[in-house]
Amino acid sequence: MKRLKKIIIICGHYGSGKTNFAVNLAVDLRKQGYPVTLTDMDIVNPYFRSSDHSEMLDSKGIKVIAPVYANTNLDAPAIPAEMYSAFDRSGYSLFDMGGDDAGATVMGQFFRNITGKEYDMLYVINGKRAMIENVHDAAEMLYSIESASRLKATYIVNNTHLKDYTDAKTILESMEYAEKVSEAVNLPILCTTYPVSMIKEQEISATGGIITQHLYPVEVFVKTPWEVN
Amino acid sequence: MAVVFQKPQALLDVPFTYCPGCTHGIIHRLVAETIDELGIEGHTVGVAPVGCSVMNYNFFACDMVQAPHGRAPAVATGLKRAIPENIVFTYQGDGDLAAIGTAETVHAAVRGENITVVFVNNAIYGMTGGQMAPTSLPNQVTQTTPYGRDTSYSGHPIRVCEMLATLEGTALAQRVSVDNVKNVQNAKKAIKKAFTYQIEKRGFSIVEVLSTCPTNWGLDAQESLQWLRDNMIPYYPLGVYKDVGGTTK
Amino acid sequence: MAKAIIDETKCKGCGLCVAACPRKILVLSPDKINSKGYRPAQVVDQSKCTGCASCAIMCPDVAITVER
Amino acid sequence: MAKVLMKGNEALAEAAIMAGCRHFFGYPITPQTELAAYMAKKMPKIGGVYLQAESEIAAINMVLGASAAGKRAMTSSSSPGISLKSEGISYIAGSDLPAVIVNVQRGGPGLGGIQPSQADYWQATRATGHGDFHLMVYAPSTVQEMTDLVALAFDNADKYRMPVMILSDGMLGQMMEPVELKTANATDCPIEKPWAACGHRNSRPHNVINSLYLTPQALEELVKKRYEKYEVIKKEEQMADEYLTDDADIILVAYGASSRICRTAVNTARKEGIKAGLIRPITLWPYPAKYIEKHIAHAKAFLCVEMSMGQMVDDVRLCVNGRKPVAFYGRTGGIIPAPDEVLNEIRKLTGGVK
Repeated sequence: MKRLKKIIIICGHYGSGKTNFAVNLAVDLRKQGYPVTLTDMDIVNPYFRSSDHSEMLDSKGIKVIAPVYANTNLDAPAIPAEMYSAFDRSGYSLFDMGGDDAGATVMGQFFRNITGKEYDMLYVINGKRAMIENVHDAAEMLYSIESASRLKATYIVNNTHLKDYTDAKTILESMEYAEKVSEAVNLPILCTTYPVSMIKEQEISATGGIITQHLYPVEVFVKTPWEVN
Repeated sequence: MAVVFQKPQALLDVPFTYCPGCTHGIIHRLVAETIDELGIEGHTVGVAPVGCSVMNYNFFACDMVQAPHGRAPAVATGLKRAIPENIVFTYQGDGDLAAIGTAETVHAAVRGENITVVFVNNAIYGMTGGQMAPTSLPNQVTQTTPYGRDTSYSGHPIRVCEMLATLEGTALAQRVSVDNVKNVQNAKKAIKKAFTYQIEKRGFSIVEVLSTCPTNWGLDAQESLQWLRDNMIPYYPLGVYKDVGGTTK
Repeated sequence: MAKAIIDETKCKGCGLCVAACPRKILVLSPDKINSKGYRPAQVVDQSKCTGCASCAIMCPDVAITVER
Repeated sequence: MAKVLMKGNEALAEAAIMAGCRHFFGYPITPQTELAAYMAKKMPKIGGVYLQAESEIAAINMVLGASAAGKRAMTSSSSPGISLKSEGISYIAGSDLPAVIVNVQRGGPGLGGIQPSQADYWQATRATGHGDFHLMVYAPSTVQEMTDLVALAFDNADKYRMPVMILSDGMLGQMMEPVELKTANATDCPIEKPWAACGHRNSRPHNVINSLYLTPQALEELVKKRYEKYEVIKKEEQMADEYLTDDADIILVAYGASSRICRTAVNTARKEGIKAGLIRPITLWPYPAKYIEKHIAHAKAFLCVEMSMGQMVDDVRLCVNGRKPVAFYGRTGGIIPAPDEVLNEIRKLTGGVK
């Protein structure tokens, strides 16, 4: 996969799989030996957020910064002081933004902290996700995220999946969707993910289709409480 | 000889349940005459409040919906948004509109909800037997202000038209009275204007009608009208507080 | 020649019409009680009626019809 | 239609639209807000009405108004907001109006918290407002079921002229699952509503929508008539899902998110050789008593699992009526019981009945 800038912002539609991708990327970068900070910027969503995985991330030596009341019973979007310094940390600093333009709006206030710095903003898409499953909507969504966050995306991450129904065909077929979105918004595709616990890379090639994108295996961290290993 | 005055068609031939001399009956008639003159009965839906006039759904010939206490403007909002070509009015008393239903009233006006509100202010809770209303006057004796309304303790009366006139969504806010023939005729004009504004889609219109409660005021019908003139009109001056289509006080 | 016709069955004897009549030709019946138990209003001198409808305008029970 | 991923709240909203709902009156509260946001986005595009009310009280009364006008109307909220809506729900029931109300439950009482809960079972099935009345209550447990039940809720609300509640919870509302939206071609007034206050158009006597009855006799008669209708509903509309119950010694009873946990626990128990099964009520009112009745003879014990201190367990006990032991396990405050915790309870019970 292409080498990314030190500041990595992950954005996308609600439920496109931003959080799961962010956690995977953080774990990978840490494995490569870099210091990694993962900031949970989602103050919109009450559940299923990257800070849910603090313990695991912590154990791997990844620093997690979360909103003050994340995972509590209080519904107040308070930004901790630490978040302001997250842009100046050594190593990789990942920001898991909230979904949609609503979640991206939170990023707007950090505009000054980012100005002048190099960053990558990854737009996570899922071709099976209602409301962005057509290319036009996926493009519109990116534009509203960009305008709310005052930042420009640099790559597309094709994170198409259908939870338990995901198979090799789902992944292969999603590449065409990703190409179209890529064309529509004029951004390169960083990778196409696949859930490594469910599908092997060979199975995707075995479908007979042409793999045009970098395949990136992801573990499924974001789970419901009844999904046990 | 021609009939120059008779019961309007929009009133059913059902005797009112109000006390003798209670001016609800006059106000009902003005609403019904308006509906007749505008020819809108077939597509008018009224919303009845909780209070003495709760049963007005039996009196008006148009379709009627009875609302929870204070919620008439919200119910009317639902009716109007469901069928915008219908004419929707609420008929509410002071407790209903200006105490429990303050939020619903204010926000219907805030939205410029295209409905007409007929607000009957008689400065007392009639239905429950004469308790303090939000519009009860300073020092007014009621069942729950037995020593007179002490404004330092129970607060001051609320002037609804003045308050709603400050809102952008209000098209018409006018206070009238039904204490004499001339005022009744003015009240009629105001009510008709309020309905007309709805037809013209101008937004929220409210006509506050100063009214009596002989039973709970402890006065006969004529004394009640005099009390209204002497006490209510000075506190609640008649007039147009907002009119998007004309002169405003 | 005008006429105020009072529906005695609807009248509650509140007297607002009596007070409103500029010709003072209405009274509450001194000797009659209607089915509701009220003394209904009545016109004492129909010939003086101008058909101004003041009585009807003030009647809270819509009990008066006026012809002219 | 192909499967797509949807959040439970979005699925509820889209399903309502597909069921012909064009009038939605909302007010924000976590964890149901996506439902309102979805409606706000979608309704203007399809000529429908999304209106953010000034309060939950106003929202439910707007539903009352739109429903009185003959339209399919809906509102949604989460626990504290449902308390505010209870006045309007009672009036809707008392006026024989159809309406669909969604409760995406969170922890309570009071402000409680935003994490998922099932502590409004009593409120939904016993007293969603003052007076003698019932709501039909549907409890989905998957995102797919959320969509299917919304259409059924609208149909039954119209059929029986009564309010129907979708009792969901924060977990189901927030999570994503693949869902297949069934194409529907419903209009916003799929059935004749001759009772509606939509303006008589000078072609019929005036309609009155009202819950006030002057004499106690008249009111009693009407309430009794409603209760006759409720008996029909109890007979016709009970719904539950059964999982491995036929030979089960231990029958778990759970609805919504906790039933998902129980299913996992049942699977693990089976692997351990424990004959566990699950009855998952889909209607909470009418309570699916007949599904429990079927298994009283062979079951050795029942275990009711809830995200509350024990509310539905009352209904299980009423059904079982002392014939078999009924145990309860619950977590509350916004905590979802873990499959292992439930498994432990199953083990305890089998130990006890050996």
